Amino acid sequence: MATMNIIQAVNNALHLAMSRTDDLVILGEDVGKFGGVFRATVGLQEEFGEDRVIDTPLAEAGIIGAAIGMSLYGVKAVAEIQFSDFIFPAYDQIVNELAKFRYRSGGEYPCPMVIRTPVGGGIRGGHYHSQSPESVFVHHAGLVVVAPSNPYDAKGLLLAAIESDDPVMVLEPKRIYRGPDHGKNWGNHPLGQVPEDYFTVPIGKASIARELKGQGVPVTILTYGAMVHTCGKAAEMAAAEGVDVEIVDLRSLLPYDLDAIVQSAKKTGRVVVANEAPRTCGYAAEIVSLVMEHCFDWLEAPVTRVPGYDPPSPYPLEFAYLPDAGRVLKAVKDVAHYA
Amino acid sequence: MATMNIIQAVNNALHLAMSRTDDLVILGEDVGKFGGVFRATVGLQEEFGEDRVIDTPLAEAGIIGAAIGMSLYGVKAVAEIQFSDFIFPAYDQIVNELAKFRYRSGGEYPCPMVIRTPVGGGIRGGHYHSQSPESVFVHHAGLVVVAPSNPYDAKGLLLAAIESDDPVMVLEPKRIYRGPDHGKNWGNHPLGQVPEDYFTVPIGKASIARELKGQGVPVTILTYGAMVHTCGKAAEMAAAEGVDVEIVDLRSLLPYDLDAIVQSAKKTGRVVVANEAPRTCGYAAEIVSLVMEHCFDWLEAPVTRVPGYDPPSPYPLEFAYLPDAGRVLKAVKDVAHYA
Amino acid sequence: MTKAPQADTPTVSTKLMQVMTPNGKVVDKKFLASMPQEDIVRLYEAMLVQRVYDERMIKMQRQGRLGFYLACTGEEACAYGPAYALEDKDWFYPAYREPGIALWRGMPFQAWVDNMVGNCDDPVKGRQMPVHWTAREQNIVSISSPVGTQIPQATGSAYASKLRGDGAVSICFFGEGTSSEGDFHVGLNFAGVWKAPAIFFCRNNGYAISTPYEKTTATEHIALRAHGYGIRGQVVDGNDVLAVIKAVREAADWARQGKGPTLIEAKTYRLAAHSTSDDPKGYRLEKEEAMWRKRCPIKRLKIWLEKEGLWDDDKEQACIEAASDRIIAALQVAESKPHPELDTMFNEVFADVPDHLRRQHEALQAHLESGTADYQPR
Amino acid sequence: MTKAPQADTPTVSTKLMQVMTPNGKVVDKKFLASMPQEDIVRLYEAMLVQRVYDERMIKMQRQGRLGFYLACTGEEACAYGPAYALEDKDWFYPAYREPGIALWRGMPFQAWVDNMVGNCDDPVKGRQMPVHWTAREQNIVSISSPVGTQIPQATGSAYASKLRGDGAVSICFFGEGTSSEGDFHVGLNFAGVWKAPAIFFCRNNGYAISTPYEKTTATEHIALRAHGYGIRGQVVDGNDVLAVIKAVREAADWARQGKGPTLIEAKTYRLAAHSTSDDPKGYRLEKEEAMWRKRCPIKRLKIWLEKEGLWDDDKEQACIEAASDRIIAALQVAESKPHPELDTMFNEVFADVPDHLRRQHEALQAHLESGTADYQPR
Ligand SMILES: Cc1ncc(C[n+]2csc(CCOP(=O)(O)OP(=O)(O)O)c2C)c(N)n1
Ligand SMILES: Cc1ncc(C[n+]2csc(CCOP(=O)(O)OP(=O)(O)O)c2C)c(N)n1
Ligand SMILES: [Mg+2]
Ligand SMILES: [Mg+2]
Repeated sequence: MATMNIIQAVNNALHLAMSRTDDLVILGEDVGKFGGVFRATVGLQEEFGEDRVIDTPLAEAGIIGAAIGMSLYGVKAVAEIQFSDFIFPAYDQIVNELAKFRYRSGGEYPCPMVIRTPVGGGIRGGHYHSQSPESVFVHHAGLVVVAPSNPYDAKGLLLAAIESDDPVMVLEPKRIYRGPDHGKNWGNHPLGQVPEDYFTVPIGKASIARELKGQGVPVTILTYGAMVHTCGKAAEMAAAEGVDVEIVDLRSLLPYDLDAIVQSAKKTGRVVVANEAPRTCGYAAEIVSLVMEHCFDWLEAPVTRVPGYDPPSPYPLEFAYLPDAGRVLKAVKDVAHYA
Repeated sequence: MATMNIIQAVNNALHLAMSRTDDLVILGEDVGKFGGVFRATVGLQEEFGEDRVIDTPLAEAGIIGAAIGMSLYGVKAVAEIQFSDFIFPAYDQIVNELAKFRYRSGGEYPCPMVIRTPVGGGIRGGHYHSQSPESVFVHHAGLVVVAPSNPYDAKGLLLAAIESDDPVMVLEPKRIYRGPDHGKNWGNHPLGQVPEDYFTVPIGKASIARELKGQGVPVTILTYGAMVHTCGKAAEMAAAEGVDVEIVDLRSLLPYDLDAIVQSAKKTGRVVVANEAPRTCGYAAEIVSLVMEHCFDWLEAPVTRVPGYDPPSPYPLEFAYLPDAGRVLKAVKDVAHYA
Repeated sequence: MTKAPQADTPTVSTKLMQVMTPNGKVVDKKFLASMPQEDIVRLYEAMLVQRVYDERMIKMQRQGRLGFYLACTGEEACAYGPAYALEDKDWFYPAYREPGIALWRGMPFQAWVDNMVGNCDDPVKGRQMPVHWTAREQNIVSISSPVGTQIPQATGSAYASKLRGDGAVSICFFGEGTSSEGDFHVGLNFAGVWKAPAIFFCRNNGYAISTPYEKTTATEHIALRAHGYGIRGQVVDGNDVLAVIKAVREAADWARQGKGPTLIEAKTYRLAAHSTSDDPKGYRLEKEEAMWRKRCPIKRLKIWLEKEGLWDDDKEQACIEAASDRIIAALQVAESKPHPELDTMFNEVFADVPDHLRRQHEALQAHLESGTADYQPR
Repeated sequence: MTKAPQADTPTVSTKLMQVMTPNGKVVDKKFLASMPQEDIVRLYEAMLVQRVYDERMIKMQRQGRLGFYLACTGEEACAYGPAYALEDKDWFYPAYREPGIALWRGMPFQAWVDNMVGNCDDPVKGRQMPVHWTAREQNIVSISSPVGTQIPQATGSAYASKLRGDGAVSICFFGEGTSSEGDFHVGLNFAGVWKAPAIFFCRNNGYAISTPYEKTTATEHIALRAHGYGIRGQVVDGNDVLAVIKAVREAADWARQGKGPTLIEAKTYRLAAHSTSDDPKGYRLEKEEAMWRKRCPIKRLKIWLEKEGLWDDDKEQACIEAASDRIIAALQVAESKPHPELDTMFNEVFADVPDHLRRQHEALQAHLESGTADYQPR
């Protein structure tokens, strides 16, 4: 066991994976000599050489397109997109090509590979360094999408992604990359205790980030990524007001863990879905619909979203824009006291 | 009044709009000499010249990027993307640029323009000529998205789009482009009675495509585009089984007509949302969530989606894949008889 | 600042590489001599057969027996040439107008026809339109409709083969219209930096559907773009199958020597309509078509073969009839086969079928059994 | 097939255009003579002032007073040259490293500084990071972070001005790293076909963050890409403001004559870090930086100005001090202003605020009033 932040956990995972096979490469803008703008790939080029840790030209469509070709050929790529805000030049390659290769080729050309990209706000990046675009990838079948919230999951999910036979997008919560109290008032992001050896976290399984204490009105929060910690803080505040919160950390956005969602929703009958992405057609809408479809008779209150606001994130007003613990708390109390 | 199909209505609208100002251009692949692969722009280049009706090189990012630049300069563009399946090379220009220009420039550089693109299946196009990608555009604030279901709305909404001060995407339901019974068993798509003169249909307003008859269990269907007709057929079948269906044709996907949605949902308490796009994170999920949030206490049954299946559309199995009247009927009966 | 050119400095040649003129006159005797005569006959036959297939399929489509077809009439040399020139281990990224690659390299003929119908034996399991086949055994990558996406992918495969040191080359096909897409640029630029063993084969057939070359780009030759990526460029007569073979061989040698990619521009002409959904009458002149018909890749080879006594009208007739019978029979077989199974709609989206797709599959199954479904299985 | 070159056939010149060498030696007397001396002094002053601003701002950022900054140190000539060379009616599409365009063309200085802080008077209303300003009055289009998107947009503006026949030119700036994006390709290709009055100004400063030129592309000059679009190409010494002016003027003349776009590649060097988030020590050598410091665009002009008696140390000192005082004062003013109003988060997303955004605005308002919000207005 070692104490790691998410960046260290990612870096550690990449070192382990690269050591296990020669048919694995890392590519992206500034990932080599510089070690990535968030330093997630530091030391890898030194250890594995320029041929396997590649500083690419500045072109996301080229990064993903080339990674697809490598994967088809049998060399798996872990591509880094510097910020998820810059992934859209590769959108066609991802949703029309990567997502569909196995299906459209009758199974002849599967295309397993990994895309790592930092998501979310809280680093004063303005609206071009803060986006949370998960729903526009989840919508296109063929892509696995995971979103770790802590160093342990960041490592375990990344290694599972690299093992997977599917293309996997790993959405890394950049505002908690470096451990506790990065950002403002976001609750605790403890450094994680992470095994140094190889392990995986199963894709498609949620985890319970906070269990019911048995005191007060029970409420479920379904969330993921950095928001898990914001919700944790809200849950503490709610406890003081007689509301007992279970937090389900979805971890895997597609496939999602329907059992975990349904189990918690049926247990409490009161559900809040919290995420950072814009509300309209965001991932939270899908979760609301799933709860509607599978738990209607159990619901004591409308399933309530606490998502990001729709407009692009502003700069100095960022901390008004991002869903904070107070907003989650309000929704939790609203559903707890709904009558 | 004239009898028109959707293509003719679109063509007629473009002729009228182009005549009203010199600062309007049409551009896209094959839109000029050939008149577009669906013939929506036939005759326009002859009338308005090659400078204003432009056959572009084959590059969607170029079409949208250049159209943005024209619009910033004060020349409005109506860009055609040949199939919405091919819009993704322009995704970055649309969601990171077009959608955000007014906001990010403090209002100094608004960017009103129009993107017309055919959507949906039913023409035996396989999964690269059948997509319905509305949700991945609606999710990015700044874009107006409309989806006509008939020749009258196709003309009126397109002219409203051209008048609008916002960027507007017009999603044209290609399988009913040419009038009745195009496709298989899709219900009636009557040719429309359309005024030949200039008129607009207001953006942001739904219409009632079928009213309650007052006999049987009342059910609301919220839908748009080609599915309006599929739902019409389902409604007729349902009537025979004692279910009274109101169909709300949303017409405008963003902004959406919340009043119309809420009014109908509260009236019936039983709601089906039908659309062609893939289920997971599709537009229907947003509508379900809105009904959840605004009508919870009125609901007699879970709001039920009849969307497309998630995988890419197949070719010979297309008519198994697309939501047909039978699937809508089943959902209607399920919510009608929910207890 | 300019360095002296080195032996492995890539050059860009816009001189039309030719082995044989449209009149069958040999202008590159040395290259011709290097080609086994029986191979030339085989190539001729294959192209002729392809022409027959295309004509028959278009007729079938008109009769409503096919949903869609897209011919390579006039451009046969651009598929059969490269297919012949390269090795078994090499990888192919076709566009949609190179069936010849598959047929030459041994994709089962019936599988190709099954794909046109989308039946249960279609290699892509009825999941794509006709003409979007795949052939894993032959290292031919799955075709998709969005044009140009295959270009950076080919760069990636070429890089992977370089990393492994297996000596394979990846060749990628696309039209001159497609060369306007951003993917062209990123694919070639990455390949240049990586000195990837890739060949980018641009079929310049003058049109992108209705859009003529001069509306696609203002450059005289697509091959000139090689300058911008520091890679080799070569213009070749795309209607001269021997010249195409020569150009591809040179490019493959260059690549295998570790010197990087080549952009080949093959000048040709789309004698047919873009596809069965198109009619060129609206946008181009019969005169232009007639001029290019004279430059037909099959015709010129025939003149030469006949002169050499390697071919005659009887052989021609027999070849055409056999091809015609073959394709008609294969289509009948294809039509007699059932649709793909329902589960092909839900499996192979992911490696395993996830729960949410399993639920969708079950719902569809129940719907079909309910008797209210539009779809009737065949 | 090759046509005789015509008077208006675009040419591609990779010869480094220079007016003045790094030592201040004049190599193009004719061009120099065409420049009013007082303008040269003004240009020198402006570049010197810019250098001071950049240095001060970086310091402020280190002190935590700015969230982010990005300097143009060493590349001042690439902004001030074009800003000087073009007319009021012309349109500018900057990247993020050309503040000089705004300051030269009359964007209010305080507005530029307000943007660094994102206060209520920031022209973009605090909606973007520092360095992403806009200046409508000056025809300078809003900057966005995603690189290269402005390239096809500039083509569109150029086309619109051609359509209107107003004689304006659109100029677009981007780095050599950015020239790898697909948008570069589509933007230049469209401009070539349309003969749009556009100038594509590529600042080749050797690096894209940490990525050196040789990992960006294998071509010797970005300007060579002009071949692939049938447009003019010109390499210029980007550290020679007079040469930059000459190159841009020639390109503008060419464009205004209806002959189409030019791709200008300005060879320069990013003396600073990429931004305040970067430290170049990890990826390049001090030796290289030192070599380029000798080629500094300000230094060479100073040598010449002093020789001509147009500048001296006193003037230099006074200029630097005034600039330093000015920016420090402006930053203090900027910091004293409140944040933008809350409604800037919801308005100007659309022309009118739609209901769903109005509801979101109201919810936020209520949340802030509840006392549980993280955010505290300033
Ligand atoms: C991204 C994308 N945009 C548009 C289309 C529609 N389309 C199909 S083929 C074609 C023309 C292609 O021309 P070219 O590349 O010259 O190839 P050719 O058909 O001449 O062989 C177009 C516009 C598409 N398939 N993909
Ligand atoms: C589409 C996109 N990808 C990545 C980035 C991150 N990024 C910002 S600047 C930069 C390097 C740009 O280099 P260059 O174009 O040479 O301009 P320079 O900074 O040298 O002036 C990168 C990779 C971005 N802003 N946009
Ligand atoms: Mg073509
Ligand atoms: Mg640079």
